[in-house]
Amino acid sequence: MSSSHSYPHEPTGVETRKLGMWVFLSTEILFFGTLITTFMIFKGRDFPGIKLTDVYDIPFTSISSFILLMSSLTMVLAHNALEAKDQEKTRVWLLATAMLGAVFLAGQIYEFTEFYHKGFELSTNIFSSTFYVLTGFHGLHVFIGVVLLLALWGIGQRQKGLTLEGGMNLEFVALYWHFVDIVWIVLFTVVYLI
Amino acid sequence: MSENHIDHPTPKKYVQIAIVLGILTAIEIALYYTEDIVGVFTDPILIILAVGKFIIVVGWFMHLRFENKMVNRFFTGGMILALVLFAIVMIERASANFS
Amino acid sequence: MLVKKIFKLKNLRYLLLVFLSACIENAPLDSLSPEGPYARSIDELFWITFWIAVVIFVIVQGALLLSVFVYKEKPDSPEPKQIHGNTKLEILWTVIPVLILAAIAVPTVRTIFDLAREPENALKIEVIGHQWWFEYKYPDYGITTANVLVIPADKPVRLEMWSNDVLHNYWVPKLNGKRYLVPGQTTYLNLHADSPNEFWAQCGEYCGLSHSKMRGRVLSMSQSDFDAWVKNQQKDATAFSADDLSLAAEGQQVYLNAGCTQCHVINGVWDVQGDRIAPNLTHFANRNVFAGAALKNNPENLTKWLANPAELKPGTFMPNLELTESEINALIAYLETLK
Amino acid sequence: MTKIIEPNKQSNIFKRPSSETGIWSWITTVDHKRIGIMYGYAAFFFLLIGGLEALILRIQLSQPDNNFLTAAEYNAMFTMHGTTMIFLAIMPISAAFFNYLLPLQIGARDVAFPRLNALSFWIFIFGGAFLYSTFIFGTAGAPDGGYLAEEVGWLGSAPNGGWFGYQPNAGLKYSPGTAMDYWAIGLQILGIASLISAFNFITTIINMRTKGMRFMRMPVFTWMTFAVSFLLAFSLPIIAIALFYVTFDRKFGTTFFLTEGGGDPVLWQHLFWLFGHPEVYILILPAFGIVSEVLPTFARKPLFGYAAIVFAGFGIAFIGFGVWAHHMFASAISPVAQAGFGLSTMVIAVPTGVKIFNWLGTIWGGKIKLNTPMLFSLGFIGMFVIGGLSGVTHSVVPADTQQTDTYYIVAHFHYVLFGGALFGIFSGLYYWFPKVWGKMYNETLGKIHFWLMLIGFNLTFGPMHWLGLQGQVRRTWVYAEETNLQFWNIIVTIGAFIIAVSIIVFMINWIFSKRNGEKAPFDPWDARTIEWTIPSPTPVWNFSKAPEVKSLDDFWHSKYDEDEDGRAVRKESADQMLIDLEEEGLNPSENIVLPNPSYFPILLAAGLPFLGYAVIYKSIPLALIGALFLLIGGFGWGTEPLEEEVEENLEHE
Ligand code: HEA
Ligand code: HEA
Ligand code: HEC
Ligand code: CUA
Ligand SMILES: [Cu+2]
Repeated sequence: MSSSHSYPHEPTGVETRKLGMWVFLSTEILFFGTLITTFMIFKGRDFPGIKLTDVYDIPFTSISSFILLMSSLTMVLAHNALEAKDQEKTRVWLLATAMLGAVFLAGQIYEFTEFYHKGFELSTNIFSSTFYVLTGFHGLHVFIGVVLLLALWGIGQRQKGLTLEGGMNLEFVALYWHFVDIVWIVLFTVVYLI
Repeated sequence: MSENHIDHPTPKKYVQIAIVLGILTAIEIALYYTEDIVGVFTDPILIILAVGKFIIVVGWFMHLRFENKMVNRFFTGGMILALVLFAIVMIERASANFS
Repeated sequence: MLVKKIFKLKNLRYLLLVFLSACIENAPLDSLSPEGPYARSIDELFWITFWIAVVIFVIVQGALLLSVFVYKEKPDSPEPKQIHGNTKLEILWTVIPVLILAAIAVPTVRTIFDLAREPENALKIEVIGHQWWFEYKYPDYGITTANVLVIPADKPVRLEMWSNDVLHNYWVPKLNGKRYLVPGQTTYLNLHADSPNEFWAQCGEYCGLSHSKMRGRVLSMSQSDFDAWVKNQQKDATAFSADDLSLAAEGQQVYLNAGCTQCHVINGVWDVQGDRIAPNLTHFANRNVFAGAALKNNPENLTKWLANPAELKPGTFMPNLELTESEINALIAYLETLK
Repeated sequence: MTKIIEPNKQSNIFKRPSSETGIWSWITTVDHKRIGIMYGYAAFFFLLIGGLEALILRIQLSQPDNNFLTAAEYNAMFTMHGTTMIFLAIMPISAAFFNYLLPLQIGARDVAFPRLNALSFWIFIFGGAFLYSTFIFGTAGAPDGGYLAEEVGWLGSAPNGGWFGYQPNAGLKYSPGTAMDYWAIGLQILGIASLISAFNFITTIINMRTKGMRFMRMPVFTWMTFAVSFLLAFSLPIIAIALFYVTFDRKFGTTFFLTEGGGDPVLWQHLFWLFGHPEVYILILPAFGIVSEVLPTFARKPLFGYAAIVFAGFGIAFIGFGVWAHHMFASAISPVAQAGFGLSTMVIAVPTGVKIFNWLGTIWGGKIKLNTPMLFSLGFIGMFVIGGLSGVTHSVVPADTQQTDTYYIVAHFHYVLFGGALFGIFSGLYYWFPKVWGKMYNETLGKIHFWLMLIGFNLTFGPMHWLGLQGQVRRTWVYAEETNLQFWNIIVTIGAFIIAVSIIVFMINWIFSKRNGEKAPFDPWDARTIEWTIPSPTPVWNFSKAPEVKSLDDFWHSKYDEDEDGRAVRKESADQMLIDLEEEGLNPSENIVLPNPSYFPILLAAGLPFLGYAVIYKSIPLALIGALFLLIGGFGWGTEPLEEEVEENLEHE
């Protein structure tokens, strides 16, 4: 062991960055929890004006939800490929994940513009405000995720390729990505289906 | 680094899980369109399905099942805390007297 | 014997009060001198808790000071024994506080529900919060008034409250605790005064620039006086005829022409009915205070008020209407006729 | 041979910062000790500002119907006083302690993410500066349709909605102008800083403990840091979202909290206090930790009931999440909710009591040295109990409906915040002074500070109990002469000035001792925890080699045995051991790698205020500037390794 390692790290055996990410995700629960709670509280109230159910396009949202769900699969496959030290496959799956995420985002932008044209604007009423802030906040997360994935893909192009150690590693981003996906699992049900 | 990486499932397993997730999603959408059939149970079933998908992704794709228990506790703790607190807020707000 | 008597808890309490109120003869917002059953039940609960807290306080501070005095480092003090803890003690000082708190919790919960219950045969009054004054409506009698709440003595009153703008908090310390006035939601508060008297009220919740000047009065009166008051309130103001040359009649003209009617209502003088953003002035002269009870109702204050309301109540919604001195005098003469 | 490895200076794209002294070395530092010191000074500066605001409040209140301030100025002053004290003074002072001490107490070289740590600090600085820039750029005025007799001066053009910004009063209609925007966005930025440090501390404690530092061997201060980080991590997200709503309401026409658009003002109260109550434990738990270090040291006894104190701390943190609505007893909540929250609030007294009694158990039977840190810790117990007990009288809901929104509440929270948190903090400042500066503070001045502060404090906040019960309402610019409150108000004002004098004494002591104080011995207090096994002032590399811990209070046990009575007996080898330790600490035998300084934390942080201004003034260019900062900072950060490349170089040697 080189001298610089004379400090013991990780008595728990969990890599520090990954641990940090888990802590971060735990607090994300509270972020989304607050948003969902607000949404639910107002969903149950009656207030005149245009409602969410007036603008929904469930088939469309179902497809984009499915796309996001599948991006979790490609993500985990990328992770798996990296564990198998297959750089090539890792990059392919990474790019696939980023693309699926981008498609989801495009879908969301389309959906927002559609709603907007139906007169459902951010400040139209409490339903529209809670809707846009909640799903928009999620969209922002997806966007950051796509950026991270592309950055990883870029790093992977360089000679040394990706590793599971150090730096902004794949596992770290993968956790984030899956989390963004599970949030949507909840949102899809709470916002659209119920 | 951590030795438990070894037990991770195979790609095949992951694809199977994804298929299950897809089927659950299909059931959800079907339920939405057939609300009259299941009636008052629609919403609870939808919620249970969502929770199921949630647990599958967290457990398998995020490997929480294989993770150190410190991490597990932290995440589940945050989850439970959020559920309890926000449930109270929702119930309290639902009982307000609006004029 | 005497010593024992002096040290009886009750006396001690009065001693404490005497000491504390050495410089205070009369504090109209005093929350420790209840004058009605609701406030009294709160007061009792408070004193129970207070004395329990005092006992705990004495024990803890006593132990603290004692340890310091006894175990202060002295030249010959030995090295202390290295004690790491004691499970029995831990259990003891967990369980005892739990018991004490349980003892406080029982009457607390009971009082919460007692105070919240709607009393039978209560007179209903609506309280509406405005920046920065309270409006009162008596739905049973068709009365709208402001600032001074008139209630029958020795009879429960049920207030139904909401706010027209921001949060306010209605508080008559001698009759009950506080309750918020919330826009869009209704809250309730019961009042009950033992006997005819005048009480102070104050807005508790910070509500903007003139929050400190959002005060009020509660006047409790005997049933017969109250009935008479109701009768009088239901009357319209008598309008002066156009050819009346008295100062008050001139004031009425100013009132009608200077723009006051945009915001104020005087029943019988201006035919527009319904709610306005400002206090109803029909029986203005009957109220001993005005402008959120921040000012005594006298010509001097009225002059200042009409000359520049914002000077007295920063942020107020009543504008400076640039009235001349003679217009003001006329208005005051008129307002004084509004009995 | 000592060799501190300087990692390669020309990293890929940007040149690494390389100065070791001077202002740049501080700006680019990622060393937890330097960051801690900067946190401390910045927070103390804000404490002075907040105190100055309090003095201005007190001058206004010294007479009934006073007009030293206008209403607008008064409202701005109390809002800024509360906000400053809580978010810019006490929280960051606690962060200063965490930063400086946490790695030392668990035997680590630094925190888990040193650059994130620097980022937190700079975000805090920019957040504070942003909030205070309201005095220059902010505007405030009468509500829509209202009138003011005079212009709002610069003093009044600060946020004026109270530190809990109740809606809708703090909304655009009733608080026009930009001042409340500064408040909402300023708190948002400050929240990000705290959230980041919470992640950092949690990971540090879980993953950076040295050999043998099991959880149940960690010093109590570390435990409390852990609990506070949990509280931060789980409560800040809630207020962050709520502040988003406020900003949206004010800037983009939404109606989350406005009845007119179907919103709900009471929801804001829930969201604020869901954060706000955990927040008050965020403020007090660090002090609990400090006191738990100071008492055993100066009583020369181990902490009584270590495990109980640790669990009680977590009990408080946990129950602290379930009591928020006790701030809403008079609000529009049902009697069932009142009863439920009243009971849960009472329960908090139990774990707190456990702590108090264990502290008493610690000093009981000890050999108590009454120096300044100890005096402050003892004062802490005495004063905190008063505040805690008045807290219990609030939990009696009907009684609280009389007390709420009066000075009785103001008395309660100053007893716990000042008599609790601040006394604990002063205790810690004196206690670790020798460790940080390598000098001793002046004991006489310290004692003068303590006694003046104790007297001033009680004169200030003691009578407030009475004033509140006599009907003086909070946040009132003037009170009527007929309410007969003037006498005690004058006393209160005098008390506040005595506190100010005591703080000046403290500052003189600090400045003088830091420059000319006696050189601190290696282990001045005969202390118990491992941060005292390293030389004072702490060398940049902390421990010259990773320590190994065999028990709780490891350092003490290496100095003392127990005789058959259980009394401590100094080992014969102790003196030599100390000499060896110092020698070793100053001359590490191994190569030491320190994390590199970096420009990027401050660059990244500098983007946030621009984004804030961009939202307030709806300006795209400002947003682009802010985004540019974030981009450069983020990119540089991502491509600049912390220390890995050096490690690799070493391995090839
Ligand atoms: C450091 C901060 C701090 C701490 C530690 C506390 C501690 C407590 N607080 Fe306090 N509180 C505030 C800061 C704090 N508070 C602030 C800032 C506000 C006002 C916010 C605002 O409106 O601006 C506030 C307001 C506040 C309210 C709302 C009042 C109102 O606005 O109407 C209530 C109500 O229940 C309350 C209760 C308590 C209780 C029960 C505790 C308990 O934790 C205290 C427990 C301690 C003890 C009880 C003493 C020691 C125990 C023993 C010796 C054991 C034996 C005791 C018994 C059996 C009783 N607090
Ligand atoms: C930790 C928190 C903390 C601390 C330490 C203090 C300290 C003080 N507070 Fe604080 N206070 C709050 C937190 C705190 N406060 C909060 C949260 C509120 C609620 C706000 C709201 O309602 O929204 C409040 C409200 C509040 C009010 C009620 C205002 C109102 O409701 O209208 C009052 C009134 O007296 C007051 C007084 C004081 C005083 C006199 C001090 C003194 O102890 C201050 C002592 C410090 C000094 C005197 C500084 C020394 C200054 C110098 C030596 C000058 C040198 C200066 C330079 C060189 C620049 N405070
Ligand atoms: C734009 C609205 C407006 C106009 C115009 C206006 N007022 Fe007012 N007035 C108010 C409001 C609002 C209050 C309550 C202010 C407060 O107490 O904070 C008030 C209060 C008063 C009061 C005290 C009432 C009470 O019982 O507290 C008097 C008297 C009064 N106005 C007289 C007048 C007269 C006379 C005029 C015309 C010359 C006038 N007002 C014009 C809005 C107006
Ligand atoms: Cu209304 Cu304060
Ligand atoms: Cu609280």
